[in-house]
Amino acid sequence: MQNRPEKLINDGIRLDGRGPDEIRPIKIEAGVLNRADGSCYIEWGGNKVLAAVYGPREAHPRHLQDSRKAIIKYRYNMASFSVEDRKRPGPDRRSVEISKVSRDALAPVLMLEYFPRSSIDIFVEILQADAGTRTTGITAASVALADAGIPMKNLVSAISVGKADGEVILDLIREEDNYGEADMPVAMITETGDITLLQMDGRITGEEFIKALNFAKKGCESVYKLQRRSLIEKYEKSCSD
Amino acid sequence: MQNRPEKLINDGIRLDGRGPDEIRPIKIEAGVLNRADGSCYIEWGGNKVLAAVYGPREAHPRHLQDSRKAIIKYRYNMASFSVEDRKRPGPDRRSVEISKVSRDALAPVLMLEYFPRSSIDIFVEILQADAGTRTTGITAASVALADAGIPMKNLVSAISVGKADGEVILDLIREEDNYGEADMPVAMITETGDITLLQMDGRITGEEFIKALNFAKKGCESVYKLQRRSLIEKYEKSCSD
Amino acid sequence: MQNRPEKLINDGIRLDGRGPDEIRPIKIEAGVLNRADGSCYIEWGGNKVLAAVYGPREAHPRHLQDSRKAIIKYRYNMASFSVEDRKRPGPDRRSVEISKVSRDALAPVLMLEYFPRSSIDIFVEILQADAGTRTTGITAASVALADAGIPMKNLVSAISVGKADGEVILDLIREEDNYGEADMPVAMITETGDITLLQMDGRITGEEFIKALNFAKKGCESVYKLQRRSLIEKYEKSCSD
Amino acid sequence: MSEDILSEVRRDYIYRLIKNGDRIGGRKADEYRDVSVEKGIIVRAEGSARVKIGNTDVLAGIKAQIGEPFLDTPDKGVIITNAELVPLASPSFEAGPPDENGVELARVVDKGIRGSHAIELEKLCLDAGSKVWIIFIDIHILDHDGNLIDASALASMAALTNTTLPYIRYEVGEEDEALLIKDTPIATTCADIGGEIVFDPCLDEENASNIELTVTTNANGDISGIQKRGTGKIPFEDISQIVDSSRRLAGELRKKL
Amino acid sequence: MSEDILSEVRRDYIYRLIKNGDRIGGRKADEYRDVSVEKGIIVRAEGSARVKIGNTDVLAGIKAQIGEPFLDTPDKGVIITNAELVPLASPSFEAGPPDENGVELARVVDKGIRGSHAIELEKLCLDAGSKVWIIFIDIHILDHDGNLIDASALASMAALTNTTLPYIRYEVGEEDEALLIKDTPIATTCADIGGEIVFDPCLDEENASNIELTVTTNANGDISGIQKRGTGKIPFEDISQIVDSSRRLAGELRKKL
Amino acid sequence: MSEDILSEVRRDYIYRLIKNGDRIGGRKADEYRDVSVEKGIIVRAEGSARVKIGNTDVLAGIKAQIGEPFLDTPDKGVIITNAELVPLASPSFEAGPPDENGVELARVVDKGIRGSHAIELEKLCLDAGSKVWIIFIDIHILDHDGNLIDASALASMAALTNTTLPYIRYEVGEEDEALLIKDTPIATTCADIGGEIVFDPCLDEENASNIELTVTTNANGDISGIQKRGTGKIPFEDISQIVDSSRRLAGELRKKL
Repeated sequence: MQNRPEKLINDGIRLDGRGPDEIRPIKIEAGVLNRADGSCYIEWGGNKVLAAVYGPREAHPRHLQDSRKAIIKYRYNMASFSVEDRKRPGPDRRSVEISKVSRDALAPVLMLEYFPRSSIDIFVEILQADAGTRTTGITAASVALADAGIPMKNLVSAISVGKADGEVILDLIREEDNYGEADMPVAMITETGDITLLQMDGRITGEEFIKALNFAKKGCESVYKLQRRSLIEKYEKSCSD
Repeated sequence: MQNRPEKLINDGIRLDGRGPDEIRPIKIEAGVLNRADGSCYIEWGGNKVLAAVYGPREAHPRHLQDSRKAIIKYRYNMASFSVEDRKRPGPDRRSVEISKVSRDALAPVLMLEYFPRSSIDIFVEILQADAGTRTTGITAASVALADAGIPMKNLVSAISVGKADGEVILDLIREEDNYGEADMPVAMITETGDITLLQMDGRITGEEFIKALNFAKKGCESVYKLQRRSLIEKYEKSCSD
Repeated sequence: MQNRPEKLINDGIRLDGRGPDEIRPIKIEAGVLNRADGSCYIEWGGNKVLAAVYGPREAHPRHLQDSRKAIIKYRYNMASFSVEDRKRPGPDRRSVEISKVSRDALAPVLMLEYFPRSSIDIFVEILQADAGTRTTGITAASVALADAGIPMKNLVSAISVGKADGEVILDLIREEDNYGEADMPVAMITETGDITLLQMDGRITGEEFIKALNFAKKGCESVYKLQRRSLIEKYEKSCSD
Repeated sequence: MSEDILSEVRRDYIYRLIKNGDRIGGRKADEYRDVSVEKGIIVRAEGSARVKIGNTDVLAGIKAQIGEPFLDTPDKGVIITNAELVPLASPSFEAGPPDENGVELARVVDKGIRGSHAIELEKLCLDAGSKVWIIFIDIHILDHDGNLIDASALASMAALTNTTLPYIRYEVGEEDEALLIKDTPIATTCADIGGEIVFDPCLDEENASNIELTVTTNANGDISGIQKRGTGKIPFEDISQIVDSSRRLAGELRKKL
Repeated sequence: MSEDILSEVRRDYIYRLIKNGDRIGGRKADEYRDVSVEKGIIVRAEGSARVKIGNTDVLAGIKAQIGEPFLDTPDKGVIITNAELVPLASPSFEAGPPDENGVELARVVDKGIRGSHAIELEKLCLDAGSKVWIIFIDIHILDHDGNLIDASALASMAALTNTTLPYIRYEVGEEDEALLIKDTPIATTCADIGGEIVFDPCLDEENASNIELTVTTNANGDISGIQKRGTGKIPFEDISQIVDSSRRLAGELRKKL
Repeated sequence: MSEDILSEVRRDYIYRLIKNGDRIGGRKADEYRDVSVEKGIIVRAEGSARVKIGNTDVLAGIKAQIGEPFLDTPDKGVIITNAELVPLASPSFEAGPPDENGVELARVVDKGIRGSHAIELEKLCLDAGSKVWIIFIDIHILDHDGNLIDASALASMAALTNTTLPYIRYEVGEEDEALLIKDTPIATTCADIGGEIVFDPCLDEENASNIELTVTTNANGDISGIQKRGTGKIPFEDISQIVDSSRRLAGELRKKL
């Protein structure tokens, strides 16, 4: 429906006024839901994402149980009204893949062997989408896991990098995602520098790839600080309640 | 396809010649099927409805079992050829809702705690439809439950009331349902006056609502007599066999 | 899309040059897959069919287990690209029926009582289709069962007969199947003369039926020899490895 | 467990009866239970019929719609046959989309009608390539005491002979027209019980048998469908005699239409 | 097991409280928890609203599309209401297509709006028989602490009053237009707990009750929807008083729109 | 249980081998098993290829249809990639719609082709907004011994280079035309086993690893797809060396096309 803007980047300035390696405004709030064991709400640019964690609880159906460790379930779900053209409810191939890679992005930091036969269930709802929903989801899920008190070695932070109008850019918006040349979501354990999610759609040169990866690292570091701060605020608030 | 008749009610006389609070001819026969534990066939105006009951039998899959009482399953199903525009086989949202409220309409009279871990399965097939199929189904299911020898405190009787051409009417036909202002199915335990199903679609005033409710009560009383008679006939027949 | 050839049979000669009771070239190879317990690949005219057998292995889900004997699962599946108009992946009514009758065609020769609570799983993939895929599949599955070392009383051999341009013919090709008058797949235990699959689509006289049945018997005898030879070749090859 | 034992006892009983040349209800090997055909009972359908064979009870309804033809047969109407083995009819039927038994039942009935050319599909074409009659044959099993295929096929044919195409409702003609029926395929089913062939098996007999053969024959004796079912095998030489009996019994059933 | 005991203890507690004329949180029998309505929070949607009733949290979004009308109402637009009881909102919700509770929730909200004629479907027709607005009301439950129907119905109405039809995006007009709302149906739900009627039951109260009644009333006091839920029964004579209370409470909730 | 122990033993064995700089079959860390590509084996398909990498065996078939373009790309053809992990190929595959592994496999192949612009979608447009070629890439796994993605991606590209669009059959042209291929993206996959990176992991190696990285590179060395799989993590500094090896190995595999 919408037409492609003539230029996505103008003299190094992007459509929303950012430079190539700047991130959008991000607001993270931990512990926003009552029913869930842990939760997190993030507004990240035009994205509005809610994550909830239930567990560790008995895994069911029983044949899914692992006698040596907890299993993780991860469900990435877009609300029907989160995108311009209404999304039909229910999983599609894209959300199945995103759920899988997001689950694997969080697995490395979870002490799963503490909870045999259990399930740690992570639900991510995309209420409004503006590019980078899977990385926003992982970022929110990581905070929600901490909020639920699930034993973790570290937080996982995630952000998208990519390429538009020939330039490597950090934290794509919708237009850059739709009309740009490449999109590369990355999740990291910032403290150790380990990568837990890496995907790339589109086409880039080897050099651009390295540059993008470094942008992502820098971005994840910023995200990590906001995640930590949200947990501190939650803790302080719960103490003062 | 069909056009709305100019008037649904003419000088207090409805399209099929009835007055506002008259019910259609009803024929109830208990024990019409061989395989089922209990059954009932009803012709109610243009409705032809068959109900069968199986159970109490072991509830399966096992995770549905309740260790304190029997569960009830209720499946309302329209035959493809029961309506003018062929109905696709299988449940739709309407039949899912009707099955739920019908099940709950019968629950109050069943001694479920007698049969822990069991299931009482009720199947209602609408072979021909002419408005009021859910109430016909509940009425038939109630007789089929008695025919199956399931311990019951009472029979449940059901009928639809509503509003057409500005008048409150009892036991709607298809045209009144399609082109009228409101449809209100009601199920009752006639002997105690307790209501076990109450729904209303459409729009009515508070006064009309009270009037409709009283019509329904009167209607249910008539239905109750026919239900009892069908069971007596079945009993007499089985004695003389 | 394609048009019907003016004549399917010309002076007793069929479109591919065969006489009425001749079979197409058939190549059978046993033991072609590594992962499966037994397997077989057949090229039969324009058909390319792969069969694999797994088992006896524990039947699951558990409620399918039979405490007295093994169950057989049979899945006939057409690859999307096996036919001119792409087939949507997944079972349709035709493949459900074929799977059922094929399973029953093999059941008589299997010593199922040797393996209580087990499952013998047969998977048949039609990679390219040119009429007679179900009989090619049964023929391949029979060899794959033997290759898997499943105890069998006999091999089952299968072939299609039918009628086109008024003549009874053996081993139909696609055009004869599409535009002919009748198609009759038959499976037999050649050594005993017992029939284990018999279906007929179309219309034939009683006399034609008897003639077709005799054609089928003759055809199955030829197929049986090729099945045996493929197993001998496999055995010799495995000895020389 | 007790159910298993019970069914084994029942199987043995049936088996011994038949071995002695006897049958439940005293029937002969090639004798059908009472057959009744009641047409036109569903006014909402374009055609309908209820068939009872003994305690087996089947209702078939015909609905007609206007729709597009298949791409490869632009000048032909469409027949779609569907069977609902609703759980009301038997404790062994489950709710949900048709399982393999339901699919097979519908397909055997469908192929018998189609093979016989009972309905001229060309006559169902209103506008080649764009507008044809789509005829739905919906089979609803009400009570299952064996031999569902014969009852379903008979109910379907009876319903078709009772069908009027609603030209007026669909605004494609000025008069409704009866559906033209050119042949009357009849399915007859036999079961092999311990080597004996009995026709019209009741449910207990079906459970005691591991092989059934359905043969559909036409008014002139042609065959328009065969289906072997079950995990058993049939001796080659038995087939032609079964077909002959099927043809004769179909002749009797045909009179009920 | 421990969960069973816990829930029984909780039920008993609720029951005793209410028998003593008391309620969790000190509410009166006909008193709602805090209700907040926040509109227009999803810019991607044509309309949206988030409603909190106590800890219950529901988001409704409206999407509009151009499509074909139903065959039997060629001159009317279409409303489709759908509820997602996503597992994020409650440990008792499971992923997958809506179960009977989700279906009932959506249908009760839908019928309340439809019955009230809040939206004139004729006004949604762009070209009779071929082109109408299809309005999707999507209800997304975020946090479940009971009384989902009232929260969902309120969120849906609030979102509709906040909806602008995207004429420009669909190239069917030169200006976007606010959706015209002609009435404001409000659903109010009560539960019977040990014979006492309490409105706006929280989740623990719902679990202690086996009967709920939802009544949807309009600005002028008319009723545009009733739904009894649960396995219990309601004395005939109680009904009219419940309807009166519903009407009064709806008046208060309506002010939040 | 015994299966669990067996697989642990196998994992340990693989692990020790690799720690000693060795591999099953004596391969080097960046050495592929034997790779064979056989094109054009399914005449019913518009294009096809069978690829074996060691014991892994994959068949890809291309079907073309005429259809409507997507609304937001009216002047472009459509590519749809689907993978069938049929239970014939592995005891761990189950019948039914693709699970998350099947979905991921198809999407990784699809995105590699799409990202590389190997197929000019504009060239597949016959009539903007109404008529375009829809190209189905169907991947059929026949035997699973690890590294399905590389085999599937190679089979898909080989099948595409073997594809002729059936203009005549669809009556949209007077001659069939070979599908134009502008680049040859090649996927290469490595696994991390105890900190060592090995390419083309066989099934036992995959089971001993908890991290795999697939990199798709083009003829000129550009990257057109990356996918990390598995529950492990990759040190930041390892990535660029993996990409370099991938590029080099892709060059060798490309010669097989």
